[in-house]
Amino acid sequence: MSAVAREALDAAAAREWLRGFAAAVAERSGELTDLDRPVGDSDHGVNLRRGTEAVLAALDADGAGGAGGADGTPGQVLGAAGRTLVSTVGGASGPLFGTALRRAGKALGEVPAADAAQVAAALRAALEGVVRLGEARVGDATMVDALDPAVAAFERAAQEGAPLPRAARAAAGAAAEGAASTVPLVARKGRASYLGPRSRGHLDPGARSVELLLTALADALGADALDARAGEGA
Amino acid sequence: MSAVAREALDAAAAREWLRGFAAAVAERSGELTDLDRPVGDSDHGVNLRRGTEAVLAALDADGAGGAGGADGTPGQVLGAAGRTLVSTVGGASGPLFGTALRRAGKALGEVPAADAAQVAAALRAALEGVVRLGEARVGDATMVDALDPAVAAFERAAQEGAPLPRAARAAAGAAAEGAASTVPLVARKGRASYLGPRSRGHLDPGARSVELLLTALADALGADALDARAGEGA
Amino acid sequence: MSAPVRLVLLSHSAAAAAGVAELAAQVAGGAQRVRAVGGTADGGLGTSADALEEACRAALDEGADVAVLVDLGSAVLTAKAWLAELEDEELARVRLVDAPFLEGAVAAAVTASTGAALAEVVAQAEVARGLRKL
Amino acid sequence: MSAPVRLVLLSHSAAAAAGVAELAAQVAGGAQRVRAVGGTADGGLGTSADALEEACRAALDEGADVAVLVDLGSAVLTAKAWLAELEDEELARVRLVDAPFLEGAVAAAVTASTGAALAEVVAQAEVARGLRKL
Ligand SMILES: Nc1ncnc2c1ncn2[C@@H]1O[C@H](COP(=O)(O)OP(=O)(O)O)[C@@H](O)[C@H]1O
Ligand SMILES: Nc1ncnc2c1ncn2[C@@H]1O[C@H](COP(=O)(O)OP(=O)(O)O)[C@@H](O)[C@H]1O
Ligand SMILES: [Mg+2]
Ligand SMILES: [Mg+2]
Ligand SMILES: [Mg+2]
Ligand SMILES: [Mg+2]
Repeated sequence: MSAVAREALDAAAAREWLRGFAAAVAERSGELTDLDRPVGDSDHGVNLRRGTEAVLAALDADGAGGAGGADGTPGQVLGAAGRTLVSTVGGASGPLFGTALRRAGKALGEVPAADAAQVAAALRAALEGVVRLGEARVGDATMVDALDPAVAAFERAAQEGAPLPRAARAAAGAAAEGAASTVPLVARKGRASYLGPRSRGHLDPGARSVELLLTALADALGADALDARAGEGA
Repeated sequence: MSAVAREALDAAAAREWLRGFAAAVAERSGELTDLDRPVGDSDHGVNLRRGTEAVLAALDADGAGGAGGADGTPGQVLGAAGRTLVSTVGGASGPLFGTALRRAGKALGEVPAADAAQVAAALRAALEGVVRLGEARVGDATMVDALDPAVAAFERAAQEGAPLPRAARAAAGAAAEGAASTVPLVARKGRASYLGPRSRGHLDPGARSVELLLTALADALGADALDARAGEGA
Repeated sequence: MSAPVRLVLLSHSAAAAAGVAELAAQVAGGAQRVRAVGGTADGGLGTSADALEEACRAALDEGADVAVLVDLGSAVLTAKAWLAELEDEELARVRLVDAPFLEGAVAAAVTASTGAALAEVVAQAEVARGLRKL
Repeated sequence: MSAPVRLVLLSHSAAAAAGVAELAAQVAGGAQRVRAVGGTADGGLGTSADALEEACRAALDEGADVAVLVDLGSAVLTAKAWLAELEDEELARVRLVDAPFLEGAVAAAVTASTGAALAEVVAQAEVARGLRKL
């Protein structure tokens, strides 16, 4: 979690984002797997943890030099992490989260430090990548139910001129609501869809992970520091 | 091969039939497997040999006592062998030959020694069992292409009053012709059918085995002894 | 309450049967529901009617109904030849499923895990036939 | 003459991939045509994009075209995510097949063994979808 509010997503912030996501996944791995029990195959936490640990290892190995290093761009950092997730996760969430990060990285291009509008465009690209790959729509009880409103909330905040960390916090909040919205839904994609109507009544594990991902982004951008400052200013 | 022509199929003749079939399969196992190479999975000889060896072992173990023993009926002998084939062969030919023998055995019922008409009925039942199980018709390039004309030839001979061994020899001849007739056919049942039109130009391995089975029957019934006698008489 | 349903997976390959059983057990949340039967007695590729019988018999003796999934055509023959020997009472408790081996097994396992009856398990497995993946 | 076709079988289970490969190789008359890719790197149930890449790459490097068969939905995602990274030239030489895993693999193997081109191998495997067994 960044102690200061950041005005842009640079490579260091991107790395902090990924480390924060990895830490959240490690902490919540059991919960994620439990969510995957009634509607899936009880491996979502294990899967994502395998992937995020590999991302951490790559960040550590790269040091300050490679794509993950201080010299890299945020686009490179996210792209490399995306490829690692695709390679290592082993479940549906691997290609999906991996594609999200790769698309975000690609959308950021060569910019050394992305502003709110650029991050918004990157998140939109991530969502589009997930939808193109998995073909889920909002309402199918998948991670898209969290990611879609999160991207919309981020864009709205950015358009209204909110500072980057606050846009990220809005996205995280929308992701949480979106994840909760999956409970009454019948799953129409992924393993949960094998259950048909019996998939109703459960929170989708991948939607919860998306919430963790966006919360980690808000934290890495120092949304809390911003809120604290706003609190002081009031 | 029986040195004397038999007038009926009793338990001893049934056992001799099965032993003769097993010997023929052992001798031709390589050829049967080779026939299964271009149109199948190169195991027909291996499959049938596994089955007929198990039949031999059961005949030996039963000695003169059990179903396979001198005290049994030919129906019991064939039924037991059929069950052994179903259990042990491991390929399509197991349930098919097994069903054939079981049905033949069942059709013979309790008769201690079956005459030509009774054997004809048993062979007809065998064919019906194979067709019911495998749903192949004449022309589909399967064992049915050998068994169907063989049964018809046996019935014809029996109706015309031919002695049992001669009816069996006629059946064997018709089976050989039937097997040869599969060469130009496109397989429509069994593994060979996976090849579609490319299955054309090959003799069906199961049809060849049926020829061996009926040749063994003719031999066990002493068809050659009969022919020799006929030759002497002439 | 309907009888619980067990799956018997009959393949020419022991590895294929075991692997598909492993996948089906994972989605069904329990290996006790799925029995793999694969290969010949001497370890080759083929189907063993004896092994099929043993697996089905074990399930029937526990009071379970049985859905049998098969891989290739000759496994169908093995299964049908065995079924032909059952008495009517048992015959009603065993169903041969007309479905793709892996996809049908997974669908059947998911359905069986909900306590569905044999007819429903079979129906859901048969839906897997024709389902698109892409 | 069209390029030879290799099959890559991607399953969540190493045993399922290996078993189906064994069946397919038997009908195709040769194991060199079929590669099994199953399980995660740490031996669990899952799909490894790296292992998929390695198997496909080996075939492409030999000058063969590649038909990829997948077991469950998430294997489709793994395969599609990997395909999305290929350049056009290679992309044209790899096809993801919309077919049941075992039945499609056997049909594809038989077709490939006749020297058929990739499009024909894929078409024959996809015919396996919807085929009845009983
Ligand atoms: N086609 C899809 N589109 C979008 N999200 C999907 C799709 N399939 C699965 N998911 C997401 O993936 C999550 C499951 O991930 P995980 O358990 O790691 O993989 P698996 O289902 O292969 O075991 C689901 O909760 C869902 O959010
Ligand atoms: N449905 C069927 N109806 C009749 N005969 C069949 C059928 N399927 C296969 N056969 C016969 O079985 C023979 C192949 O036996 P075998 O090689 O032992 O079994 P598999 O094909 O299982 O390897 C074929 O040559 C054919 O005569
Ligand atoms: Mg899962
Ligand atoms: Mg999984
Ligand atoms: Mg064969
Ligand atoms: Mg075989």
